[in-house]
Amino acid sequence: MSRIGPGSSERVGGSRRRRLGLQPERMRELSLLAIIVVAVLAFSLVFENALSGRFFNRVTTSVAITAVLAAGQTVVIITRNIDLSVGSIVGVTAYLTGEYLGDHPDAGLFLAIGVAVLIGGALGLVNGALVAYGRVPAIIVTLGTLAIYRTWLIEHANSQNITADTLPQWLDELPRASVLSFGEFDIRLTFAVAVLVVVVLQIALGRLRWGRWLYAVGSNPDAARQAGLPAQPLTLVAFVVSGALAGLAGFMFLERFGTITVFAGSGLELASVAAAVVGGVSVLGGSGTVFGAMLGAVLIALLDQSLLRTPQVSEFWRDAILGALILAGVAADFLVGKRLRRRWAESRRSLSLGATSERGAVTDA
Amino acid sequence: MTEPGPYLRASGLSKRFDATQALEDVSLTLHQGEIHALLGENGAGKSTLIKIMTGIHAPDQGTILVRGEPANIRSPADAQRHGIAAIYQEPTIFPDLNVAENIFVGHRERGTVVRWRRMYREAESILATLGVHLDVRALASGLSVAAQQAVEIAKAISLDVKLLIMDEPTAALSAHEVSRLFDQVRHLTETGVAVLFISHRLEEVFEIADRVTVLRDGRLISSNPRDEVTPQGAIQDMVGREMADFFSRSEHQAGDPVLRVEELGREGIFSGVTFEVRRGEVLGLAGLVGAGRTDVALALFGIAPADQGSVDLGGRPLIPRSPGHAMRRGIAYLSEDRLQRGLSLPQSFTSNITLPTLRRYVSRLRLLDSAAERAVADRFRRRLNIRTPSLRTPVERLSGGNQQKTMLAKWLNTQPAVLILDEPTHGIDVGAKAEVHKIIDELARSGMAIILISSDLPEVLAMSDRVLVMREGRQVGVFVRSEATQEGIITAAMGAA
Amino acid sequence: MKKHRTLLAVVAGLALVMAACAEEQQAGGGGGQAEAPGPGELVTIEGGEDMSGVFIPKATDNPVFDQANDGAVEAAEELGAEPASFEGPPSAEDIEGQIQIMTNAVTQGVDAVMISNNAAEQIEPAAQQAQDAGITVVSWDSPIPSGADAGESLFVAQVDFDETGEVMADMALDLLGEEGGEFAILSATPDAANQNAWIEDMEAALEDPKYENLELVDTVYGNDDPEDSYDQALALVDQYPDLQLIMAPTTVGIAAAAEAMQDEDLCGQVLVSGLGLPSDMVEFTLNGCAPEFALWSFTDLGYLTYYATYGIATGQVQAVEGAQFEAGRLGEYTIEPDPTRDNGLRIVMGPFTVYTEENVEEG
Amino acid sequence: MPEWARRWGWELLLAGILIGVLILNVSLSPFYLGVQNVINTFQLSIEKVIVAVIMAFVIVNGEIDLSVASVMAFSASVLAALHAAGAPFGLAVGAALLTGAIAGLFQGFFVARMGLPSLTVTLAGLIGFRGAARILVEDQSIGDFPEWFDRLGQDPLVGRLSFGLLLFLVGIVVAGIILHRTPFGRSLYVIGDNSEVARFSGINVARTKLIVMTSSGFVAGLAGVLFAARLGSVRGDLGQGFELDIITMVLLGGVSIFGGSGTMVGVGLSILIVLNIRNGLGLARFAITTQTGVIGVLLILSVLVPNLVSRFARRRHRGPGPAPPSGGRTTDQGGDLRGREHESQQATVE
Repeated sequence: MSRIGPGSSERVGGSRRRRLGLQPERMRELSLLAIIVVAVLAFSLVFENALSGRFFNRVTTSVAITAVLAAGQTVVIITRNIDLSVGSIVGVTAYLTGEYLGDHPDAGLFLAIGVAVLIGGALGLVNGALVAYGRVPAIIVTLGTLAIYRTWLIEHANSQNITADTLPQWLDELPRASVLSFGEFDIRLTFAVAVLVVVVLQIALGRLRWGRWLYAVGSNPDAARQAGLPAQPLTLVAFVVSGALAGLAGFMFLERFGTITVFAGSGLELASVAAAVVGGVSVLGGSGTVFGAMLGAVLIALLDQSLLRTPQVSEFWRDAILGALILAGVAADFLVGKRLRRRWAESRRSLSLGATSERGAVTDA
Repeated sequence: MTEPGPYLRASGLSKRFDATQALEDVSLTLHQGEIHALLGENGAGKSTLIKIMTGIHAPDQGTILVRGEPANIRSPADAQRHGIAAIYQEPTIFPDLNVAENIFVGHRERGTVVRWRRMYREAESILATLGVHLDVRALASGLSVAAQQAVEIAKAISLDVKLLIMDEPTAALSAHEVSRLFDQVRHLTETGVAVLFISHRLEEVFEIADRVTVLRDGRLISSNPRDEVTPQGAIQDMVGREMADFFSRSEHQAGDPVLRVEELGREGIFSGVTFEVRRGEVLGLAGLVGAGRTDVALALFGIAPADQGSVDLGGRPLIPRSPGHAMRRGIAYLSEDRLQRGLSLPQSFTSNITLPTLRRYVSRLRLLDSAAERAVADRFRRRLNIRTPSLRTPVERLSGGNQQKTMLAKWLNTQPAVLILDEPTHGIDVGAKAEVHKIIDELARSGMAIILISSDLPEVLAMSDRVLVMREGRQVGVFVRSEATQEGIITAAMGAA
Repeated sequence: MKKHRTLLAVVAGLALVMAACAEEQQAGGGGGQAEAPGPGELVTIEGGEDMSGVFIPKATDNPVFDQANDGAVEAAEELGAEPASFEGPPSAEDIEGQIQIMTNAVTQGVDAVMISNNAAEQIEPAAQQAQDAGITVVSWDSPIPSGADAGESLFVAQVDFDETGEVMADMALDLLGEEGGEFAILSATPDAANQNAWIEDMEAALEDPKYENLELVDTVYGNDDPEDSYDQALALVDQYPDLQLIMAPTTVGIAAAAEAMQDEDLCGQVLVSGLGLPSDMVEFTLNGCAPEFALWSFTDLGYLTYYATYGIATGQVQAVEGAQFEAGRLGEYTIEPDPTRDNGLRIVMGPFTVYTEENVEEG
Repeated sequence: MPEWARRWGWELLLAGILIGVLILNVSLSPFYLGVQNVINTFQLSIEKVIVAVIMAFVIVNGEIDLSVASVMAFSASVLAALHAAGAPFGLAVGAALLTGAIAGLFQGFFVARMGLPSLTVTLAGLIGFRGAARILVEDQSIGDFPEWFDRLGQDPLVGRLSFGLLLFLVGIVVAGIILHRTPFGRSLYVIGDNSEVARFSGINVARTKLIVMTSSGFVAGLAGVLFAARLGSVRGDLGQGFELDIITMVLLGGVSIFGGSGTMVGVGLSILIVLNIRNGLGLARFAITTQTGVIGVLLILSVLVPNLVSRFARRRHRGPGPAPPSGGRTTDQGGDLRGREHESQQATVE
């Protein structure tokens, strides 16, 4: 009868179930990969050079910024929060870093990145403090700071743009720098950096104690408190990471576009949330991977770039498709979740034959 | 194995919340390897005591010594450092983390990097010492409550806990799961862990405890080795009155059948439930928690509709599709979960009472007539003797017993033919309990058909005309009042021979 | 208590209605409309009177508009008037922003509004309201479509729009040579009135046999957004392997396209030209990504706008066809009907400057 | 604190702030006083304030609708596209209004029937409906509406009140009555506080949420049509970013972001505050972006201040009433708002 007693060695979350249990994330990533491949093939029928190295380079360069942002966004969403301010943080850091480089042409690459990351991290800290210690919901805080940071930038810039000619020469050459080349296919430095960020974060979230705690806090905040996890500092850290990565993205933005207006980066907050959600990061917190978010970002960039090159479909379809993708992502997330809950209920029944179904039964109804 | 001896000694603990003295001069000693049961009515101060020990509240007065050293426990983390951990009725697991992570998540000393393989190995070995076999890589969201509780105990072991506080850990478990849990607890005490065990189920307490302590009104009433305590004595200590005071049921005569239920069932939840309730009759639904009693009620109330069998209400067939539908046909259901399903806490006393029947209080323009609402609420306030500062007071400011009566008023106001009461006296004080019983009796006398779901066996026996017993989703017997005994019902409910 | 709540809402609502219905129309301010000389006479605009004004750019995020404001401030100082308040929406897509500023200007009772209209007809009700209140409304850079019917007194055009098409066609010819080749246009937004007029004009100019080898393959829109323009430019290159030139009649588009070509090492292959701001383009002109482009002076445009507006608002100039006036250092102008609109008057400022590596650093 | 002060504390505070803002405005700008300015203030934001009224319903109901600005653009685009395609204008208006309702219904389906969080669903809507608008009008500006339509949006209808303003004034009064004086309104509060309680009280939660989300879409669509009339033309980016002002108006009005509390009087007062702040700053020649930044600050403060106040109050005064023998859970976590004391109440029962 009992399946967890000493006499019975039957496994409650048996190995079959384990594969099913852990699988959703992997499944999600695999299916995203499949969708990406199918999309590339489909677009290759529509316009010529979808399989060319050149197109590959276009997609990878344009995905770099969103992928970095989506990685940061993932960290925040895992803790059951959201960061809508990243678009403005990108703008502020791109602008200020550009200004800094204009004033200090001798500053090197790493110093410039350091400045950008520091500024971004500081802005993230403000968000994090308000959410973790002020206990204002993240959506409110970051909707507010989205406006506030942008306003500050506009005031600060006094309608002066950062232009390419004020920037040091090495910055101009950065977008063309490749780490590796296979014929026409380049791995551009920016893309390599984005991949590096994703890999590092993926490992950190998977293997660092604090990484697992971030999942724990998002998965069950009450339990996290009872387990004595530092929930508030963790939330703060998540926002700082997101801000710092937005700062890095701001630097990438600067080196890519050269010209920075006070509206640089606006709208990227939605793209990053979209990438994360499409990539299987659960908006309920506690689950999802940075790698999935990266795939989400790739899919979105692929759509963007392909639609620009598909004369039959106007590029204006982009946002509509993006909205549909998010909805599909969330719905898939929930259907999986629902199945899990149902399985849970079943396992409870099989354990105790009708015992404790009182709660389970209602949630199914 | 550690030497037995006092692990924690609390002396003179007091805690005050505004006007309420939650705890007054309580002293308690918990020995290693001993299972110490803590008994008390709701509001007796058990939770406050636990919260002080786990660092959630600070005591106003008193000291705690751990292993003879003064301990300043200010946070759950402090408690953890002193080897104190608590397990609650609803396990606090992380559904998105796997079993091994759930066991080790609170560990701070395990380094910055998670070493998965070692963690899995250690998790497996801890679970093995408990005699539990779980896949340590499975996500916790897929586990049963019992398995989750096993994970919690494993977590406590992994933290090298020296004092494990278990707050009603058996409330959501089946009988078999409870006995497995007790095996696990005994494993623990053999290694010298002190256990503070809180339960409302006396039989469990007497089965497992080495020592029984009773709190009442924030004071320690008695603390004796189990062998020197009898259930009756413990109950008297808890309530301070004779048991006979509680239950009153006047002479009465049941009328015509109102509700007839035949072979009712819901796939995978419960099946084969057949009964009828007459006017003026109280039908008790007994069984262990989780035996499917609430599921029957939810089916009748249209929350989780039945998919087998038939229901006949007042001579007409009824397939309740939704609570609104069931209500319109004259069924009312007072939920066991007052806070999550019963009352809207920030809403006023009046709005809570009129909530299901709002459409009755509209004027010509279909606007709410608040005077009429208040009149009704006031009537119930007097009739049920509900103490509320005003009719507009949010119910969150009422005491548990008055909240419970408010809920009762809310459902009585729907003027139901059949009133289903699910644990109507759960978590309220003794005085309020007696009042509720009196109300039930009056309602039955006035001709209402009542289904009473209760885990409190004496209550069921005293109040019911007939008792239907369920076990594991099935109906296992119906006892008429004259034949019903505690032993008979328990035997049926537990399926024990 | 509930009753009170509703009552309060009703009272609040009623109070507002009553406040609104009562009270008379607020009197409009505006400069004294003295007897103005008729058409034909040359008026030299002179200072002395004060004029309060608002100078509204399409957006505050584009430096060209700052230059325009610099010109306006310069003019105000010459005329001894208080410089106009420089207020604009944050982005050119923010139509409501301009409407709000125009509406507030009425409330503030200024004498004149100088606006570079960032939309189409949307501004007209507010402009009409302004004129009704006695405010002189002059548009510059981008006109109000209904002109005088919507309260506009005058449009100060930067260049003759007919000239723009030819200038662009000439630059294309110059860059691609006699043998010609494929080129594409990267514009601002599809509804940007100026750009559309210029593109139309260029297409007309291309009919001339001397441009017969120039083949316009596509027109795309970068929405005056650097990132969009950048992506669009690259998409053009991918889509048309034989593309040799991107012509961008917008300062944002041309800079973004040049940046994109530079980033992708395409400068030798695909050239960029169009209308650009010298300070944005120096680098690309010198390194050959955008060897040649054109623009007019925004500073002068602002200067002229202020002069013309001042003349009209102080009654020295009548906003009628044929009126002539002298505007400080820029010399003489004659008000003429605007051929691009049904009922609008305009003055045309003057020629393009074509920038190459020789003069770009001075610009 | 007397009962009425406790109950109306937030509204009183808002009234105080409003008076402060008015005084400040008068001192900042000599142009401020004047009926036309009051009318202009509303007229310039008429779409926002109309949507704010329905947004109050959505948030009281425990949901949020981030998509309103995009739905406005979508339905206005339907109007414009149909008009440009030569459809009868009345039909185009009808279709536009229907579009808003359908967009709301669509999102409502996911929220109410599938139980997805409205935050995400409407975030998808925010992007998706904007995209749909762009598909319809691309980057053009479509105008040339019939004269009467433009007049409806621009000219006064009764006295000096435009159609939109009248609609708003009538709307907010009706909305206040519905919210506070009807069974439907009461059920919104209960659902927002605890939807299980509502369900167990016989309220059809899913249907109520569907109605609210659909109404939100419909009103947003209506606002989109009004916007088209006021501007005389439609572009795909119409209304972009409006959600900031709209949500600020509602939350500042004292509607809890977690649902279940707030009054229409509060929302009305906060609408006046937000409008007057924008107006005052505009008249005092602050840039539009500054105004947006100020609104952002206001949004955060409208949640932060009550949080801090209630935390402070709780520290001084541990849980009111006969509450907790067992005390409240630690209050160091969770976004509890404005004395909703859920936590300490939880503890009333063990």
